[in-house]
This record gives sequence, C-alpha cells and structure tokens, in this order.
Amino acid sequence: MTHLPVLIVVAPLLAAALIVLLNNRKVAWLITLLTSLFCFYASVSMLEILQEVDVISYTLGGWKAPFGIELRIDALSALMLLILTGSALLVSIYALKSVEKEIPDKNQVLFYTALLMVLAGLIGISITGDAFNVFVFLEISSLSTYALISLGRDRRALHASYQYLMMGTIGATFILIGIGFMYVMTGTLNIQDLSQRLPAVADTNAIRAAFAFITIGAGIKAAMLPLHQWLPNAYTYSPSVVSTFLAATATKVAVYVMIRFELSLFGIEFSFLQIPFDKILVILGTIGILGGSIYAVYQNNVKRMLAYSSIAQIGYILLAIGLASQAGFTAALLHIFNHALIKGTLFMALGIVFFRFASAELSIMAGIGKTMPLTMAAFTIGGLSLIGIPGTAGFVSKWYLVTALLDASLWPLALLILVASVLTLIYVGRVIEVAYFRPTLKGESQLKVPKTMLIALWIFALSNIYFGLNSDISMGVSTLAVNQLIGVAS
Amino acid sequence: MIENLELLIDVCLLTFLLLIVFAAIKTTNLFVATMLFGIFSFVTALLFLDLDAVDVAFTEAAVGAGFTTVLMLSALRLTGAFENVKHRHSVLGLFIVVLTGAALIYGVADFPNMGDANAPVHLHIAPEYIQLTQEKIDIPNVVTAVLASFRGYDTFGETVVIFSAGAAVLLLLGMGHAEPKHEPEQNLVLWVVVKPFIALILIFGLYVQFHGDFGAGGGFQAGVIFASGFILYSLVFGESYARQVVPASILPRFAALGVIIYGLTGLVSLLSDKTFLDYNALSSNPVSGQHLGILLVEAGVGLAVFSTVLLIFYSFSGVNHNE
Amino acid sequence: MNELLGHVNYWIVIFLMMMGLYMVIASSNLIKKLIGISVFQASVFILYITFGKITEGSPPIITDNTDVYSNPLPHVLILTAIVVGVATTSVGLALIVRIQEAYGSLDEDDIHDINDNDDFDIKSRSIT
Amino acid sequence: MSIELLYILILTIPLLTALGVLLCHQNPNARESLTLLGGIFLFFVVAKLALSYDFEQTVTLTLLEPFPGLSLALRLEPLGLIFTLVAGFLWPVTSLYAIGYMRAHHEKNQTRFYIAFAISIFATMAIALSANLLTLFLAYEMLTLFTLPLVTHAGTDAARRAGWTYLGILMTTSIGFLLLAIIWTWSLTGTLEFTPGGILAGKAELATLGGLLLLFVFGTGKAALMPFHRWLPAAMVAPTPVSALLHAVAVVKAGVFTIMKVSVYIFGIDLIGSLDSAYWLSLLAGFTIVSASIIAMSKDNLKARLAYSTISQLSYIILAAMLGVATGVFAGSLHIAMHAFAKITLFFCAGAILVSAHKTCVSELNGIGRAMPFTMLAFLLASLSIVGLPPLGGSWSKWLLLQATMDAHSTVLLIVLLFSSLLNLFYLVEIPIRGFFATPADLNYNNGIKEAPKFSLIAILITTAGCLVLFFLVNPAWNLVEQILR
Repeated sequence: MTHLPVLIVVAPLLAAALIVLLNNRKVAWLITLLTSLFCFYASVSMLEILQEVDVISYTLGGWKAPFGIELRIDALSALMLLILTGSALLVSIYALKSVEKEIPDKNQVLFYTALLMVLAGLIGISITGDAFNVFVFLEISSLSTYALISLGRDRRALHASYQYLMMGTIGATFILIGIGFMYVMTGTLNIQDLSQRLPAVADTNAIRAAFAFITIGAGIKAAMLPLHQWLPNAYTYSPSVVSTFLAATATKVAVYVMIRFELSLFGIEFSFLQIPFDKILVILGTIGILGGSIYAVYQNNVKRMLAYSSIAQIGYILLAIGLASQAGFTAALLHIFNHALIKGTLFMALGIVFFRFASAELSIMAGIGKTMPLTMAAFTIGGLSLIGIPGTAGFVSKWYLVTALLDASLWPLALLILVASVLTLIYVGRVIEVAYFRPTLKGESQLKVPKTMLIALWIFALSNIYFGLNSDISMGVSTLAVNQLIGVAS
Repeated sequence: MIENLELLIDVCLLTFLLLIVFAAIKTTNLFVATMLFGIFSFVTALLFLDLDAVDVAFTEAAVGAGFTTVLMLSALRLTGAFENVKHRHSVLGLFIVVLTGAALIYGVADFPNMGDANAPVHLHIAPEYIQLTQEKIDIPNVVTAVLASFRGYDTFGETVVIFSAGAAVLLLLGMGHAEPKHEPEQNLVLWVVVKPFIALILIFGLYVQFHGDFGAGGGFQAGVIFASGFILYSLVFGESYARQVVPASILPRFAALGVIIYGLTGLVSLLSDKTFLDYNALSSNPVSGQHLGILLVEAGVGLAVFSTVLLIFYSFSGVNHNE
Repeated sequence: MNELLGHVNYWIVIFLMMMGLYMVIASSNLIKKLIGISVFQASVFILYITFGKITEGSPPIITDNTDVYSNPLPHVLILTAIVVGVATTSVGLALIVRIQEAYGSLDEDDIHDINDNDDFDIKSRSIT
Repeated sequence: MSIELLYILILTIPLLTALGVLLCHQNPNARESLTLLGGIFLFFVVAKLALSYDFEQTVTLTLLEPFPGLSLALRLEPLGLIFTLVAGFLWPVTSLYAIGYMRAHHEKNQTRFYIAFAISIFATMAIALSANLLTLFLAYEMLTLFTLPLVTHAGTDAARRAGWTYLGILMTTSIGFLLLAIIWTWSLTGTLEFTPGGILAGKAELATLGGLLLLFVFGTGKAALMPFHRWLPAAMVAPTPVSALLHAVAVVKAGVFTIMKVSVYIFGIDLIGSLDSAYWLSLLAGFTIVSASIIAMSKDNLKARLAYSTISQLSYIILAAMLGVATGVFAGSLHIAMHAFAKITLFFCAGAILVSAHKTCVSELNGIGRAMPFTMLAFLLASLSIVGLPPLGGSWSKWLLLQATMDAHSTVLLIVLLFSSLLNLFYLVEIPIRGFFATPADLNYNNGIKEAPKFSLIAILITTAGCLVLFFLVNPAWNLVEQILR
C-alpha cells in the first residue's frame, strides 16, 4: 500500500475517463461510488500511517525531489483528504436519485465524469508537494466545477458559472504569478525546497509580491470577502449535488492552499512577523463574518442564504488563522472540518427539498416540517450546529475559536463572534420557523423522497452530533497538523 | 552585439503586442477583436521563438493563433459580431488594475536582469535537468524530457485538463449535428488544392508527434495539428462529410482513451514496485524504458488532444440554434 | 543603464497584463472579457519565458554546437499553462454561446437587468 | 442501587416517557397514563437519591468527553438536590393537572405537547445534576429549544411572535454572554468544574471578575433580570400547564439556579462579596423586584400578572445570591423551593378558571369564589405564601432574605424587600378578595361554572398542601441548604 498517495489521485481521474469510455448512466454512478469509497479508504489508511510517521512522501516518476514532483502528505493534508473523500462518498450515495431528477439523461454520464475530476483536482491540490502542480490541479477542479455549476436548471446558472470562470481564472493566474516570482528568486518549485531557500531571499520585493499574489489568488477561490462575488450565485443556481459538494469542500481547499503557502512555505516568521499578515487576516475575517451573516439574514432563497453563511464561515476560519497562535490554528483547522459537516448536511437537506419542489425559496418550505420530518430534522441539526449549540460539531470549533481569541486578549472580537452566532440563529431560525410553524402549502408535491438521499443526509447530520460529543478524531488530527505546521514536536 | 539585437526584437514585438491589445480594447467589432487576438497569439509565438522557447512557440502558434481563433469565430457565428457601443469607465476597475500593476512593478524590481546566466533560476535544478536528460534519458529535447518524465505528473494533469475541457464543452453544448442540406459551395480549385494539403497536414502531425524527442513538438502540438487537418476538411467539404470520417460520438471515448493510456503507462511501474510514471520499469534497460514511456505518454496526449480539439470544434460548429 | 535594459522587458509585459486585466474588468461584453483574460494569461506566460532566457543561450535541445541552453523548466510550465488557458477559453466560449441562447444578449449589464427581473418574478409568486 | 445508576435513571425516565408517548400517540389514555407513570417513577428515583446520597462523598458520573479536559458529567450537590426534588415532585403533579386541562380545553397536537414536556423535564434534570458549566450550558440550551414548541403550541401568529421573542432573548443572552463567560472562565482557570469555594478567586483582577459576573448574570436570560425579562410574559401564550411547570418552576428556576451555582461554586461567596458589580447587580435586582411588582399591579390579564410576579420573585433569588453572605445563599435556595410551590398553585388556579369559567382577566373574577371555592381558597393560600405570611412556606425564605440584607448591611435592599411584600399583598390577594367578596356584574354570573376538572383540582390541592407542609417541614430543608456552604 505504499502507492496510496498517488492512487488516491489517479483512481478518480482514470475512473472519470473510464466512465466516458463505458458511457452508461448506472455504471457511471456505480464507478463514482466505488471510486469515492476507495479514496475514503485510502485517506483513512494514510491517516493511520501518519500516527507513526510525520509525513508520507512519494516521489513521482522515480525522480527525487526537487527534480521530480513529490507528493507530500502530512497531517494537514490528511485532514483535507478526510473531508474531501468523506464528503465525496456521501455525495455519491446521494447523487443517484438527485442526478436522475435534476440532470438531463444525456448529460448524466459526463456529470459523474466532471464530479470525479473535481474530486481528483481537490485531492491533488491537497497532497502535492510542488507549487506549480497546485496550479495544474486547481485548474482541473475548476474547469469541471464551471461545467457542473452551469448545469443548474435556471438560466442564471450559466451566468453564475461564467462569473466564477472569470474570477476563478484571475485567481488562478494570480497564483501562477506568485509561483513565478518565487521561482525567479529561488529556482525551485518544490514546496520543501522553497521553504528552505526562501529565508535567504525573504527580504525582497519579489517575495513580498509573490506572497500578496498568492494570497489574493487563493482568497478569490476561498471567497474571502471582498473577493466573494462569484460564490452566492454559483451555490444558488448549481444542481443540488454540486452545491453540496462544493459547499463542503471547495472553499476549504482554497483556504488550505493559503495555509500551505503561508505557513509551510513562507513560514510563520515571514508571514506574521516580517509582514503584518495576521492583522490583515483578522480584519478580513471579521468583515467576512459580519458581512456574510448580515447578508444571509436578508435572503429569501435558502440556498443563497447558506451561500452567504459560507462566506461568513470562511471569515471565522481566516480570523482564527490571523490569531497566529497555536490555539488559533487549531481552531481554524477544526472549523474547516466541522463546517464541511455542517454545510454538507444543510445543502443535502435543501437538495431534498429541491428534489420535491424544484425550488429552494423560503416560501415553498412552509409547513414542510410535517410533510418531510426526516429531512427537516436533519436540517435542524445542521442549523443548530451552524449556530454552535453545544452537543454539535459547530460548538466545538466555536469554543476553540473563542478560547483562542480570549487567549489573545481580543475579547471584543470574542463577543462579536457570539453576536454573529445570534445572526446565525436568526437566519436559521427563519427557515425552521417557516418549516415547522407555518401551514403547509396546498398542492403539496406527492413525490417520495428516495432512501439513498435520506441515508446520506443522515450520516452527515449524525456526524455533526458525533463530532460534537467526541472530538477525539477531529481534534487529534488538527492538533497534530498544527504541531507539524509550527514545528512543535508532538 | 547579438544580445542587444535579441533584446531589440524582443522590445519591438512587445510594443507591437501593446498596440494590438490597445486596438482590441478600443474596437467595438468583436470580429475585429477576435482577429486581433489571433494576431496577438501569433506575435506572442514569435516572441517565444526569440526567447529560445521553440516548443512553447510552436504550441502557442498551433493552439493560440490557430485553434482559439477558430473557436472564437465559431462562437461569433452563433452570437453576432457587435457589442453594444458603450465603454464603461470603471474607476474601481482602473484602481484594481493600477494596484496590480504597481504590485508587479514593485515585485520585479528585485528580479535579476533578463538573460543573466547567474540568476537563481539558472543555477538550481535547470542545469541538473540538462545533465540528467543526457545521462538518464538520452534524448536531445530537454523540454520533452522534463515534460514527459521529470514532470510527467504535471503533464498527466494537463491531459486531464484538456479532457475535462472537452467534457465541459460537451456538457454545455452537446455534440451537435451537422446540417445536411448546408454544403459549402463547390469550388473546384479549393478542392483540388486542399486535398493534398490535408494529407500534408496529417503527415506533418505524425512527424511532430514522433519527432518530439528530437526537435520541437510532441503530443500536444501534434494533436492540434492533426485535428486542424480534419477541421480544414470540415470547413471545405462540409461538416457532414467530416463527421462521416470521424463520427462525433467516438471522440469523447478517444479522448478518455488518451487519458487512460497515459494513466496506465504510469501505473505499469507500480507492478515492479517503482513509483507512478517511473519509466525505468518499462524495460530492462532504463534508458530505453524512458524512451518507451515518453513515446507512450506522448501518444496518449496526442490522442486526447486530437479528439478533444475536434470534439470542441464539432460542438461549436454543430450547435442548433433552435434548441 | 544595465538595470534599465535588463528590466524593460518586464515592464512592458506588466503593462500588457494591466491592459488585459483592464479589458476583463471594464468591458461589459462577455467575449471581450474572455479575450481580455486570455491576454492577461498570455502576458504571464511571456513573463515566465522571459526569465527562463539566458543571453546568448540557445533552445534547450541538446546539440554539439553550444553549451549554453536557456532554462527548459519555464518552457515546460508554460506549455502546460497554455493548454490550461485554451481549455479555459473553450469552456468560457461554450458558456457564452449558451448565455446568448438563454438571455439573447452578451452584455453584462443587460444580463444583470434580466436577472433582477427573474428575482422579482419569484418574489411576486411567493406567498410571504 | 448505585448512585450512578440513579443519575442515569433520572435522565432516562423522561426520555423513555417521551418515547413511549410517541409510540402510543394513537391512544390518549395510554399516552397520559404513561406520562403520569413516568412522573411518579421519576419522583421515587429522586427521593431514593435524596435519601441515599451522602454529601461528604460526592459521586461524579462522566458521560462523555467532547474535548480534552472538558467533560459532560453529572454530580449531585445540595443545591441541585433541592432543584431536583422540586422539579421531580411537581412534574407528576403537573401531569395530573395537564390531563384534566388539555382534555377540557380540547387542545390540538397533544402528543407533541407531552413529548416536548417530557424532554424539557429531561433538560431540567440535566441542569440540576450538572457537574460543570459545560454540561449545564448544554442542558440550558436544550431546555430553551425543547420548550419552544410548547410556547408556540397554539400555532397562531401571536404564538409565533412570542416564540421569536422567547428564542431571541434566551438564545441571544446565552450565546452572547453566558457562553462567552464560560469560555472566559475556561481560559482563565482551565477548569469548569463546580467546586465548593469557587474556582475564580485570585485568577484575575477584581475588575475583570466583576465584568465576568455581569456576563454570567445577564447571560442567564432565564432568570429574567431586567432588561432581559420580556420573554417571560411573552411565553404566557403557552397552555397553562406549561406556564405553570416550566415558566414558574423549571425554566425560570433553571435560570436562578444557574446564577446560584455560579456564585457559590464558580465565584465563591466571599469573592462575590468583594465585587462591586455584585452590589450593582443586587440593586438592579431590587429595581426589578419593585418595578415588576408595579407592572403586575397594572395587568388585568391574570397570567400576565402572575408572569410579572414571577419576574419579581426571581429577582429575590438573584438579589440573595449577589449579597455575598451565607444567609443570602440559604435564603435563595429555600426560596427556589418555596416560590415554586406557591407559584405553581397560582398558575394551576388561573388555568382552572380559564377552563371552567373561560375567564382570563382579573376584572372578570368578581364573585367567582362562590362557584369555585376550592380554587379560590388555594389561590389565597398561595398568595399569602408568596407575600411571606406564616404558617406558609414562603415566610421562611422571606424572613431569611430580610436577615441576609441585614447581614450585608444594606438598608436600601431591606426597604425594597419590605415594600415589595406590601405590593405583593395588593396585587395577589386582590384576586381572592374579588372572588369571595365582590358582587358580580351579572347576576347569572355563576350559572354553569363548576370547579375545575377533578384531575386538575387534585393537583391544586396537592401543591397547596405543599405550601403548608413546607412551613412545618422546614427543618430537613434547612439541613440541606446548610450543606451548600460546607
């Protein structure tokens, strides 16, 4: 099993091609499911290996780094893999019926191809040890994402996709510029090699510019306010499977890129001491939290509401990173993990609502607490987790974030976080109120909700509770990752 | 004196590029803008040539100047060639652009002078590539060696990017279908001239495919050239005929096959417990293993690129307006 | 003087990038935006190739005539990047064709207006 | 039976009851007998626990450890035992009452009602048994969430609005202030365990700790200290059994219980005594006592009047906790129990009047005592208990409270308390006086009005008897509260 690092990328890529070759809808779904199962298995196995060794390194083509490309999996990568493959597995179970319903028959095979390529792209980003390779896999996932978003039924999906394509390409090109600048100054692309060679040239304009371009590029991809314009439409109009998967994973991988470059590559010394990047992150994060939450309160389309909420949650993560402390980093990673669970649950539940009513407007959800009890119960769990009610995963990360803020004596920000939780309460509460306490609309759809969708949804929902009551796994990996990042022996 | 001459050509070409882009911004005729972009790509290719990047120049000419332009024209056919005459003067936009520019100018201030042989980029890794290529791979074109062997994983990703672009276009536009009634005018001169020309293009494509180890070229360029032969055929003789020669429905599978060929070539090394894409495992002699590996992956790339490019062309040219 | 000559290339390329970026932001036509972004990307490619160049070097194809080869690595990277660029462009164009079909316009402002109307329709249909 | 098992039983009985109710939602008789049975069983377990527990050797049961160093754990201490006993006793009684009330009032969605009710009891018990702030907070939030369907039970627009007010104030304060205070405590001390003598002393400057105390007290929205009291009158749209048990006993007492626990086991009573902010809080509590009483006088709606009376009474307990003297703690703890019995009786009576006579306003009650003598008598006794006259339970806690203000050398508060007792007399005793002595406007007024349904009447009698018995049985209760500061 020494080849797991590469198989976890190559398997979904080849599966994507195989699906096209076989050109059968059911088979396509089955292959997608099996592939994501394999990837999940691979990421869990690698997580186990990481209990013994610090880092799994795999040199491709038999050329040792920095000449060949190296895959490098540390605890941070493993955490991302866990999120990605876990979400992918649940999404593929869920996709069977959702895709049948929302995607025209002739496009279904290619839909799964694109989905697998998004997965492979995101996995590739998370494990690569080569800066330029990040760009390549970023584009693999992005191109397929654009196509997937455009498959939404509303024509606005097309425009949303185009907007994302424009901003995404600018973002990727910015990252490319940043990588180029670093390459000019060091002559290498390997992240390990870069991190060793950078200190010698750290005090140059070129490196500072590289830092800025990479941060902004990744910031666009992460929908960091004020670079978020693409996200609300993209999430609102894309098919349910796509919005679920993207909401659970895509922006987090962009944040991962940011963390990887800023902490592993440039190093804390450079990022937070030579340039005051921590302060900038704190400010941007705070604006993101408030802006995203306030926007979310005013939305009448629940998908869009959750999209703005995602922008706010990215704010939480950035703020936590900006604290530049061990506690802060841990809180950030923990929230990356927990937020994936939360948004996965919420978007899946909405997908089921969409399955029945072909809409995610708040108004059509009147009274569905009675007619779709299981779906809405899961939505409620996700909502409580988003608010940060104890016993849910959201509480755990919020707890660590506030603790980290208090440790840094930033108690006004701690208060602000909790005020933002109240905003969250308001927008989640609006949905729950409409669903449970309004009379059901007439002309109720009689469509049965498929079991597969409910199963996937409930696994997501219950994981919110499991990781809320027992954070051993999420905490363990996050702590390990942070220790590796800041170079503390664990 | 040569260095100044190179620099002079360089600056001239760059200035030319500036003028082209300026014209493109100003024009309201999208057809003109598209043609200007074609010229832009072509001049860029010349620039690359001047900067010793022959492979890149070749690709830019084939892909940028050739394929992209054709694609844009196909799209214009469907959308109309004029934009609303109004220029937005975005203050915010200008601000962002100036800020970006300032950051870039600030950043390049520390760059080593252009062409400086002692710049860090030329001291680390690059010399080893040139040396290792001669020792371990033994092909003259270092770019091909780096592309297919040292950084074969990137190139695998690149093949997948092309494939995913094909899938994306197919998802958006479908395969389309040719309009059987519509046939281009029967122009005997054109027919007579083009027929042998297409044959030449295809032969040239094969040459580029297999000569990539020695000179400029490789799977990408070959794939595009090969596809452009068919595109030319389709333009001259009518698309329905072209679709009879290469049916659209087979193309996605060809493209997938290209990716699979590349991937499997990489996976074979796993059997002998070498890492992914380690071509040494392909033969008892490492050097011939490298040769074989490069050949195979280039074939995969060529197939994928050819099929995808042709597929994208079909998708654009065969779109039915009324759907 | 040397410094100036050594950097003049970079400066022109940067100006090219700025023009491309301006085209993306300031045009309201989707096709022009796409051309803009291609120009922007192409300028970055030129930047890469420029710093791979060695004065009096020759293309990195081994011959017996010379020992000085320009750096092959940027070439490889940009080969990949060009392909990525053209892939993006084709997906963008496909989207544009669909947008033209769906909206009957490629003008960003028109599209925003139509979208706002769509939003309004939904609101007028809803019960609350 | 081991103590751990008893803990588990106390938590699981309400949950099992909820499950059982869900399973037999087709059969109202089975459903309601099950609720009653669950209640009685719970009380026996609580009583068993009370008898077999030794406070010298506390028993902690750790359920889960969500994150390192922080656990969800249960541990009984004297204060918790008082709360457990009160809630455990009053649940079956209220169930009895509810059966009569809900049937006579033809309420809809009764299954949902009984389930939410049972789960709310579960949350209350978890609060009472919590061994640390985290557990307490978790249970506190659960209580808010599961009482929400009870508040909005009617499903009308008014009920929905009330639901928003309820959720809004309780959640905002708890997430905004209480959670912050808890995390801050964690960050200062590294523990959240309820420890005799407190954990905060000397961990930070007095000013900081003073701020922390403010966060704790304002964060406990359930204690209804002004200006965070609006939710309680709003919650009165709920069916009367809910108002009775939850908004006179479980929920509001959970609030003051939290404040008592925090002041005794987190701050420590000596630390409280040295904090300026505690003094200001006690003045605010005094203000709340008086102004809520005045508002109560102006309310014609019976339940609203009782709600404001509750707000006023809750602040007695807050005041007691903020005095920073031992007598205050004893007085507050006793008052939790004494007020519970009296106030639940009053609500029961209000509900009985609503069901039998369909009257909701005080001004409509002239002469009703002739048709409903038992109910009105019970109302009178309970009112007197709240005013603090012997031989009723309330007199003990009132008396102790007065003594506590003297111990704390606060003449202002002493006067406040005396004045408010006077107000109590006016606005509560007014009602039975109208009932017995005033002449009804309409001569046929009493035609067709009978006493409440017999299940409800029995419940009223039990709680009224409780008010009396507590006066005489104060010795065991006193022994219990004395253990708190040991």
